[in-house]
Amino acid sequence: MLPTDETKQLSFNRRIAEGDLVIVYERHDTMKAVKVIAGSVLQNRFGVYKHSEWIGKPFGSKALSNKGRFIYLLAPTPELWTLVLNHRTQILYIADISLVVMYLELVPGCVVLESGTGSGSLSTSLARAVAPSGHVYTFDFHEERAASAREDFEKTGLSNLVTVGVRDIQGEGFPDEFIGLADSVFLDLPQPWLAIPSAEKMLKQDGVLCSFSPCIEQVQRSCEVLRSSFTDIRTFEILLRSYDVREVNIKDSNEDGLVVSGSRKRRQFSQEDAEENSGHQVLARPSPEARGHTGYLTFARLKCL
Amino acid sequence: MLPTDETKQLSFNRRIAEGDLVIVYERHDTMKAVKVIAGSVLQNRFGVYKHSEWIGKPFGSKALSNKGRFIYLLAPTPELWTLVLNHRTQILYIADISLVVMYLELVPGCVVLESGTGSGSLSTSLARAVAPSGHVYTFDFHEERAASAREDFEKTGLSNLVTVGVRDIQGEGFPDEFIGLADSVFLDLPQPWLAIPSAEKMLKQDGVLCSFSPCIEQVQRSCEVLRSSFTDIRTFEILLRSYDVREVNIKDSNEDGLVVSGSRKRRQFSQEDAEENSGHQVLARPSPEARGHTGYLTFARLKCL
Amino acid sequence: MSAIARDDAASAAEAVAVHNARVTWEGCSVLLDINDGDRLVFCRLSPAATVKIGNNNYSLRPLIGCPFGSLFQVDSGADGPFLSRVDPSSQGKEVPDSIDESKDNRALVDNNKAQTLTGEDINAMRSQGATGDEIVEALIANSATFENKTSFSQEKYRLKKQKKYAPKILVRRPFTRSICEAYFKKYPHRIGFLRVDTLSLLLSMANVTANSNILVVDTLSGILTGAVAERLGGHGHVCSAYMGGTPYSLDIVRMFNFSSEICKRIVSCSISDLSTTDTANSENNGKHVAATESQPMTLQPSDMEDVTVSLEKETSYNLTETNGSFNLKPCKSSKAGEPASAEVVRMWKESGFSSLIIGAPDIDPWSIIKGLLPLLSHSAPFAIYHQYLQPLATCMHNIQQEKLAIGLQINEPWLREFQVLPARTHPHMQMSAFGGYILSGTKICGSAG
Amino acid sequence: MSAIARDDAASAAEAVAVHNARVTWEGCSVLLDINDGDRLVFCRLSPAATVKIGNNNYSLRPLIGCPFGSLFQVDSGADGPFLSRVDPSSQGKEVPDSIDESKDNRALVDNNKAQTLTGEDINAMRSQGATGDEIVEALIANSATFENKTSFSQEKYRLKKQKKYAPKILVRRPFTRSICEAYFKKYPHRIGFLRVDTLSLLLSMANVTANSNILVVDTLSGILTGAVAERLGGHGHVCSAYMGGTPYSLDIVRMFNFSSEICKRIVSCSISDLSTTDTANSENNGKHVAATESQPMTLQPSDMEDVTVSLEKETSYNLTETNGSFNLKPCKSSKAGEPASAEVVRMWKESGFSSLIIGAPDIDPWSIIKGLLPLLSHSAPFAIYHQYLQPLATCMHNIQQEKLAIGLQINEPWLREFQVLPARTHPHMQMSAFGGYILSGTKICGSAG
Repeated sequence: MLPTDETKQLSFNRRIAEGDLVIVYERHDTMKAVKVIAGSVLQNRFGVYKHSEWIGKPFGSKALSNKGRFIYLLAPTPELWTLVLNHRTQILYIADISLVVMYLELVPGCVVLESGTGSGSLSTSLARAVAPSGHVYTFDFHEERAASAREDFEKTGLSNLVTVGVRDIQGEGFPDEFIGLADSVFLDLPQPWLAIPSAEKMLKQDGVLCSFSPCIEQVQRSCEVLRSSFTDIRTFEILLRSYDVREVNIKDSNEDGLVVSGSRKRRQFSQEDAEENSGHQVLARPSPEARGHTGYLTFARLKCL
Repeated sequence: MLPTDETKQLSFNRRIAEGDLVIVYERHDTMKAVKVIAGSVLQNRFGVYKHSEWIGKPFGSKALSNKGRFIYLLAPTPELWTLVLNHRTQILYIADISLVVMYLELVPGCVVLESGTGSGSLSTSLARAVAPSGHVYTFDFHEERAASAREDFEKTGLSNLVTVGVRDIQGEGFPDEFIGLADSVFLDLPQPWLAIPSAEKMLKQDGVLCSFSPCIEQVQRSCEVLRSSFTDIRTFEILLRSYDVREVNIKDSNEDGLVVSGSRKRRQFSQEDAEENSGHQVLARPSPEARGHTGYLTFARLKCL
Repeated sequence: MSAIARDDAASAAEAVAVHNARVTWEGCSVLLDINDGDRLVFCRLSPAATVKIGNNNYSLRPLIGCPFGSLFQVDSGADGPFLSRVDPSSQGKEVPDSIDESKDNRALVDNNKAQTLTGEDINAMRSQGATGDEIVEALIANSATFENKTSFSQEKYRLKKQKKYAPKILVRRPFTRSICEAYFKKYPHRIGFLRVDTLSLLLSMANVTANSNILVVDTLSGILTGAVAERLGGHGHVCSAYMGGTPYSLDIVRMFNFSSEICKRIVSCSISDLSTTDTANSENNGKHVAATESQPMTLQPSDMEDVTVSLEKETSYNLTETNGSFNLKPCKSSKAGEPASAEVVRMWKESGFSSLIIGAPDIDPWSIIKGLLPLLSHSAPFAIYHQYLQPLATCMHNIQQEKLAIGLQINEPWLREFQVLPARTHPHMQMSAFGGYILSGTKICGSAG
Repeated sequence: MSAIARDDAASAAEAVAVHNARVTWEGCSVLLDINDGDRLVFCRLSPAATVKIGNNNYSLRPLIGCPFGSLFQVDSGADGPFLSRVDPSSQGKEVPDSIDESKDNRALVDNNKAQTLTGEDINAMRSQGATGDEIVEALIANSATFENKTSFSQEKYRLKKQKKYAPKILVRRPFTRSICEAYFKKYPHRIGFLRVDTLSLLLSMANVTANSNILVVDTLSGILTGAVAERLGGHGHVCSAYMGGTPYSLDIVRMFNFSSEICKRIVSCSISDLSTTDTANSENNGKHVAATESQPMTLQPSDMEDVTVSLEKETSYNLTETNGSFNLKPCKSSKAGEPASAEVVRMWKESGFSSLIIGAPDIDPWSIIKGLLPLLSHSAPFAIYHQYLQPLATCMHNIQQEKLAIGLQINEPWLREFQVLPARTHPHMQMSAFGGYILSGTKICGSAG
């Protein structure tokens, strides 16, 4: 997924090849990750697509089904991956992810610790930020979840940047070998306050911790614990509002009905009048339904000694 | 302020008279309530305005200062009053007020209890909603605050609709004479949970209580207490975003620089080019700074027996 | 103030008896909230009226004379299941007090084998007169996994079964609050996506209060007109102005329990009739309109409106049209929306309207308001609702350029609801992200006045 | 994984030493946060550099070699007051643990008589070598009203006095996060009101990562360019494209501590040079641009930038311009923004850019992007920041009509900060209500490619 491997870099000359991961785009809300295998096919409600026909095409191309319906074949990015990955847990989305990466001050070469791994949605973006020389060490309590995450990082080509461990971070803390080596720590745990003392030990001075929690009580307890060794403690919430763009017909009101005062002449208002005075405009308005809450993001910086 | 008195109703023929309360409008953020007294003057940075020149003008007229600068003389409304009243406490603004009036299901004739009175910002809107036959009984702990509020209701002509009492509602509860008579109760108290058992006794069945609190801990404690005798417990937060409208110059990019490919001819990009290609458009964008929080509004409905 | 206060309060309470009634009556309109908002049904109570829940039709007769806010459940009787009022004292807490952190759901496998009670067993219980609550308890007792669930999951399980086997029907008072919320949930397009907080702002910004004359342009099925009429309480008028020859639908006004006194104050008038300066002519016009219109909108069919709402997106919503109940008297709302009398039109022309609210999302706001501002009294406030920002921005700019009003503002309310539960407090995970925009201002006394 | 993990981590940590340095050095850029955000000052550390706080100039020499995140205070020495590092172990709790609900401020009258210590007394203490903290304690001891205040008010009083008499200076690392926040607070117009969360979204949406070639149109003083360069870490290129003959200012890039390796990867190029299909010509063009431009923008004056911020609206902000310190070596950023070499331009033309970010609020987005999309590789993502919705809506519509890209979305981030304190948790009472809009999408492979 990342251009660390030069042959995978986007380019006018880059062609889809056997073994590539492609994002099959039907609509903005219907996408799927597919590994290209010459003999394989993709089947959806629009028909059957042969992988062999995809090979050799540039990324971003259309592909046709046997019924003539088309999809687009996109190069994977962490953003697209977040939309297609298997949800093993509640995942983080682009707004939270982007703020986390920015506030954790991640740059190439950083070492970052994460728990839990969950569905690996954030890990992918963490890896992108610390590539090519940094590393993400991510831990999950669940053996199977960790295994699935490892498979995913293999599939997306990130396994050289992300190491998945199985560990109960709330109970045991992070492994001692990371003491003082972490530039940043990210916690997404039901009782984050239990893991904070360990996170503190892992961080370099002035390193940043982030804790993601859906409930305010979790934030309250975490902040209480943070105040002893951390500074610059800040809690945020971020939402993303999306807008629908469409060509709308906002009619001019019937001038007759409005303006001709005192005159006895009056035409019946008809649909035709409306059309006559109408103006089609391209307008945007917020989408009516949205994610109302994901979680609170609490950031804190380790005090310098 | 309210059209209960027919002579005070807005009309094309209504003229400003001695003793009227007018809202002097300089700009949308510079307004002032003034009582018209024939011999009096208003002085501001734009000069001196004689009240005597206002008398006989329609509301909504311009008035000129001795320096020729003008202001507008508006008829008072609860919304304008909220913008000009003396802040004796943190006040409620239009968004919270409107939601409270709607969710308390106030209609003409209702009896509503309120504590604390504060600066009387909400009381004014409660009175508007229950006029002409209903009544607002509002209580404040502070003797002086209650007295100032009474003066204000006198000034705005609402004293026949609002009665101000001095009482520690958290400590003593509402007076027993209102038991079972209140259509709605509004609480804006530091420890609202202390007043909820009394509010419960005052309400008619299916009557609605609202508690306004800035901190989530107050909401948490109130909700715990509410759950025993109330139903339909709902907590909201409402903010108002305002938009700035202006004529903006969004330049078309310099077509030369963008499109002429392969050509050796290239003009220097200059300011004139930009002006030439420019389009002045009327556009709106959110005002950058806003009130980020006022308080949480918790509504609850008394269970029916 | 005690003695006087008591008298005042008591007499005030009496005066508002009908408009603010707290007990249902035969012929009154109610909003049935089935299973905590899953379904929302407007109906008019009569001995013959019924509501369909699941596969059964239930008579609404038991609902007549109960307090608004009463809760009903399904009981089994000799003549089959019927609606019976839940004893409020038996109502338990709505939610568990704390989460049990020690258990989690890892060990649970959710397959159908966890439940040993079959559909046939349940039907048998039913025919033997078991109540819904008893069936739910039996289901829990026969669940192999229930005991191992966290208390949070147990509660979820109970609620799911309760909704299916022991539905609860809450009798809500049809007030602007509940009506607007019901439509916003189920048929937002009918009310132009007008959210209840936005509506509340329109009413404030237009200074709606008793003894006013409020001009509205309401293409939102009458929600605006109804909300204004509720606030007027029969004092003053709301005039639903329309362009062309046909008044806009006021369907939603029928959902309110308006007395005839209030209905009489809801009138329609064409904008051209309001705009003619010749009052003698306008008198004729008023009659002319009344004569040429087929029917005021309020006499249309659709007597019971089923605003079925489900949290699952997939569920199909079907509008139940039940006949018979609505035409029973007292159908007080039938007079709402009649043509404005010549007398009242003349009064408006002489005095001007107290304020103006426009809710007409398909029409360019500037093209409407430029003709209506002259009809407002000096210093009258106005508020325009719209779903798009750009037309309001242009409208505001034009009003400014022509110096017709001051205090112009475009606002957008942002409303958020919270879950407040011990250790689980957070904003709702889904929200209505958009309540529309409002342009408001105050008309000034200029050349246009 | 323990042993290997440790080695990996250690070597990774070494590799990033300069870019991710955690200790200041002579010549490095720092962001001084004075009194918890009241003032924000960028400066370059040198033995000669000073910062003015109150009426005194303080040498920045003590700051050289301290960890980022260190806190400094004013101490009195033989040669007058100087900055000295606060012992972290002595730092107290930031806030009181609970509110004292039993006291209130009713009895307090706030007049000047409450304080018996005069200005002269304080000056006398100062000249006798009293520390700021000692002066604050003396002020509290001599306050007639302090004891009667609630603990919350006591804390407020202490804080106010502390800011005046015992200012605290926090040495912040100039990273995209802190730089963007500082400009947004003090000079939002310089960065086109680009909020830090919006910037973070642009970087995600444009898939910015090492080994990429990112095209930016950055009229936001270089904040975009700098943020991209920080993420690239010296691997790949960021190309700041400009219209006409003059590159856009990259002033803000100087605020970062970029190594020369990173600076070399920040280049400028005119859009016309990128758009020519004749690569032979473009080589000349590249040189031509370099020759005709007076200076890359990065060599402008204004070496120390005082982003003074105060919570009181009334305070006037003045930009302190201090000379002398910035021209001292090693001024590593000076190479940032040089003209793109012919070689790299040819590479971009052959391969296409990895992605595109546009931050040019004064220019119509469609008029820019229609010319730039062909320069992007197939399937490359792009993101456009703008302050107005309507131009982005039109742009999105046009891109759709011409089938240039898919996955088009207009988003607006909504960011809220909270006060989390015992019994006093709530969102901040003031918020930035607007972070701008973003149009994003993915270029598809069509006729235009």
